[in-house]
Amino acid sequence: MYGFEMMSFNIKDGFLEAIVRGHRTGLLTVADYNNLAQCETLDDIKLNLTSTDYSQYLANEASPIYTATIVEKCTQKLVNDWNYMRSQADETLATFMDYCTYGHMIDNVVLIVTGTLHERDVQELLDKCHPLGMFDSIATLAVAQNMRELYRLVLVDTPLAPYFSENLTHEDLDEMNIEIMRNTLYKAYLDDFAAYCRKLGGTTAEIMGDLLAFETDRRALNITLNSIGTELTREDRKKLYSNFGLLYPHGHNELAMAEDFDQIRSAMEKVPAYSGIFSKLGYGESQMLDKLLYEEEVKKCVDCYEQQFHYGVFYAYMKMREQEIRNIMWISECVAQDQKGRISDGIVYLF
Amino acid sequence: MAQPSVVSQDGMLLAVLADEDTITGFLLAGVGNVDLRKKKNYLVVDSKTSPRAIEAAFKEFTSRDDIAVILISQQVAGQIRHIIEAHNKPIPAVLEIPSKDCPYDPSQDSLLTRVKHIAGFN
Amino acid sequence: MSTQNRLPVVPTVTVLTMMKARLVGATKGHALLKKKADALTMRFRQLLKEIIDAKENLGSTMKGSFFAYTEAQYAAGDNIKHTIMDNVDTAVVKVRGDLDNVAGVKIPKFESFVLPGETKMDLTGLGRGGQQLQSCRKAYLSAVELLVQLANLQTAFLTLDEALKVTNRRVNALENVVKPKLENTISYIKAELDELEREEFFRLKKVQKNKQKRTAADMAQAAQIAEAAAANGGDLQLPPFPGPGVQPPASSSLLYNKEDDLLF
Amino acid sequence: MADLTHPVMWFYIPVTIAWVCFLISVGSPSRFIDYDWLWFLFRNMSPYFWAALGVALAVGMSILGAAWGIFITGSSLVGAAIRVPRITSKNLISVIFCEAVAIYGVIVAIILQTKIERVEPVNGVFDKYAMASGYSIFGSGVTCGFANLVCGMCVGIVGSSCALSDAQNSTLFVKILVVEIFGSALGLFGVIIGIIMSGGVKWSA
Repeated sequence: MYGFEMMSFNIKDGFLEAIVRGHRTGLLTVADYNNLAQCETLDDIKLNLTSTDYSQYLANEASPIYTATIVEKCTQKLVNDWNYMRSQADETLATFMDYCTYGHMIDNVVLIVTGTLHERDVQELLDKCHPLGMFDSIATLAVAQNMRELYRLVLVDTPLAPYFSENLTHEDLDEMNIEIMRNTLYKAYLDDFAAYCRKLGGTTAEIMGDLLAFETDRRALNITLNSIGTELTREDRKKLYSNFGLLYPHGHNELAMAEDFDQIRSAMEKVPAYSGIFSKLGYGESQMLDKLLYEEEVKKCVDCYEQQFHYGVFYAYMKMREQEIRNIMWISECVAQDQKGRISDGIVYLF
Repeated sequence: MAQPSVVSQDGMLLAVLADEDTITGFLLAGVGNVDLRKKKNYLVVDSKTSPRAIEAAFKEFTSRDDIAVILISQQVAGQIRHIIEAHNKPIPAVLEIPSKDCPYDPSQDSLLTRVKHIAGFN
Repeated sequence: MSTQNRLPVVPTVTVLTMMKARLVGATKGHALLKKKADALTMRFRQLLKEIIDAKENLGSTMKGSFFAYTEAQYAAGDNIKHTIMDNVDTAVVKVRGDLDNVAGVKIPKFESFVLPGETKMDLTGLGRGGQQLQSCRKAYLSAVELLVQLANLQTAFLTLDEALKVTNRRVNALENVVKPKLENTISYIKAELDELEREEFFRLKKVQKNKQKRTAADMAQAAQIAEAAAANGGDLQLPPFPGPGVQPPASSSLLYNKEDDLLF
Repeated sequence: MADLTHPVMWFYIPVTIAWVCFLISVGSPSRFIDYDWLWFLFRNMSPYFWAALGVALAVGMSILGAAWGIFITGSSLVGAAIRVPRITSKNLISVIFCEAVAIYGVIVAIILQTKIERVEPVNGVFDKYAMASGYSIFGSGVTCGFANLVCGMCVGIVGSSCALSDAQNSTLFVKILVVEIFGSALGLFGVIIGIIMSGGVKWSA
């Protein structure tokens, strides 16, 4: 019943939608980035950032400030905003928001699992976890003594249980390369998220379908690109692709067979949405690709704010904020390392 | 004359004492080594690490016979300058590297000042 | 003066020969050591230049590596460092040692090498940023290579510095202590011997004088006897005696006396 | 396929069921629809029932629409105003537009209510004037009520967008306000027609 969420959406989610749009106005603009790019020291950057939404997070930082501190504080801002909205959210929206953070949760669980394998200190591991991917019982994972126990705990205590139980056995925890495990989980997660969005229906399904299709296609592209020349076989590679997206299924077959960048390129260019991205790239170069993909993602996220009454704005806000933090990190690193000539290479502007 | 100790043929390690980001890069290159007793050949120094701990780690690295080169970031080296000055054995070679947060400052390097002194003096 | 800066020896001709041999040895050793010191200094100078170059170079190389890491972090996310930290197993980059010989000084020489085979890191960043991670890895590998090179130079520098110091000390010791001492000893012995000789000469002269006196006395006596005899017979003709201050004839000089215990 | 849990379905499903039941069960069993019986049924309904129903629908539906609209606008407005407080007073105009819809309903209801006069049925049957008046008032109430219901929702949705856009870019406010004014004019059409319809009410000859 497309269009009727106009009448019913605001019943539960109007307030939060307005809030998230408010946060979106707080994202740095081109002018802000231009100011930041003029900075000479990290303190200048801090000073510039205090005139933005980050003011209260950075104002009290003592003076020799490091990139890591800036990034940490900016992330804190995102996390606080997110948790505030999450605690206000109605059940469907709350589930949706949880789905958005599962990506980080997968990273955290993988981190804890590997950390436990190497017998690291629990507290140290917890400090390293991404705050968006935290859940109440994450610390219990670290008490596991052996693989079998860990697997059982993962199944009991994490929201990711279905992804584990459907895709991995406890032997896998022991033997599988940690990166393959991570990507297997991520694939299961994206499939599940997409199914949930389809179930929500309406504008949300339409917009999230678009965003998630891009996300999964980007993953497929990256996995292919990064697995060329490694031990990963074609079959294994194909298993890591999600079961939806613009490339599914024929593009995936082609990607799975690809052995160099030009083959990937020809597979991707068959999809009109991506041919534009690749046409910006010269033949044979793949370094710029990441930035172009980030740009495309931000563009999609900004576009999704053109529509009202859907959940995509929350997902888009998270993605854009993360991109912004990446931008800030890039700028501060460039300034700290005296590489100012390269600042513009890493910033993805909002427009 | 200090007799150089015999260098083992099956490869020796590099040890790193630096901040997290610098170390991560070296670990990525494959410098890191954790042996069976969980002894690492690197020490991550952050604001919470005391000079005493750095000192201990440095002494341990210099006394280990499977380490040929110790890389130490200038920032860290600044904290234990006196020990580095005191270290005069050719093996392990102690090398000061710039760290990510502060650019390389040649005037801080104790070896380089010595070299420059000799070069300028002669 | 000579008593302090010379060897306590008995000034005899044998010792003098010995000392002279030692002086020749010391001079030769000094020349050799000087040559070695020059060789070392040359190498050392070269090294200094290389170290300074390499150290300045290090700044830019490390900067490049750090930036490559920043790029990787940008593409792969902040969490990637924990993944890398947790994946540390055994080192694949190691240092092989060797000895280099410069003018007899053994200098340890390092060479970094990468153990062949797949590493666990290969699949890191599979989902995103893997490429940047690989390029970062390459950047750091080249940095490690440079660092090991620098370590080489540095060790060589330290060893050579030490060796050079020792050699220079020896050269200086030979030049300023041993050789003067030997020379002093030799000149002392020579002086002593001269002294001895002069004493001998004087003694000989004294003896000769006494001898001549006695001869003159004898002659006078004989003349008297002869005069007496001439007066008596007049058959004996003697040259007139010049008197007591007159030199003995050249044939009677010490120089023409072959005496066994005199050296010259 | 349409989602059965969707709120719109909650409206369609009962209506369909009721209609089917009505079609099947009304009248004699021999005929599917017994028009004689229906005529009898409607002739015997009191015009006061229709008049009262019209008044009730006029005010009830209008207020439902207004409330819905205020609520759609309000929740967005409150959320957006957290970050950009300047929009609150300006965007109260959207709330006032919605409120106006309720006032239309109340006005029409009052007008309709004043039209109701007292007539006695003859032999238990009201004459045609009374019947026509009853239907007129009912029709006028339904016209006004539903027009205002939809108008209220329309103004509410546009008002919500208006609040959000104003928060992003204050120049958009006036532009969206124009749209909103046209939306709120829809309610007036219902009111006008309602008043005209009720104008011809005449309870007795």
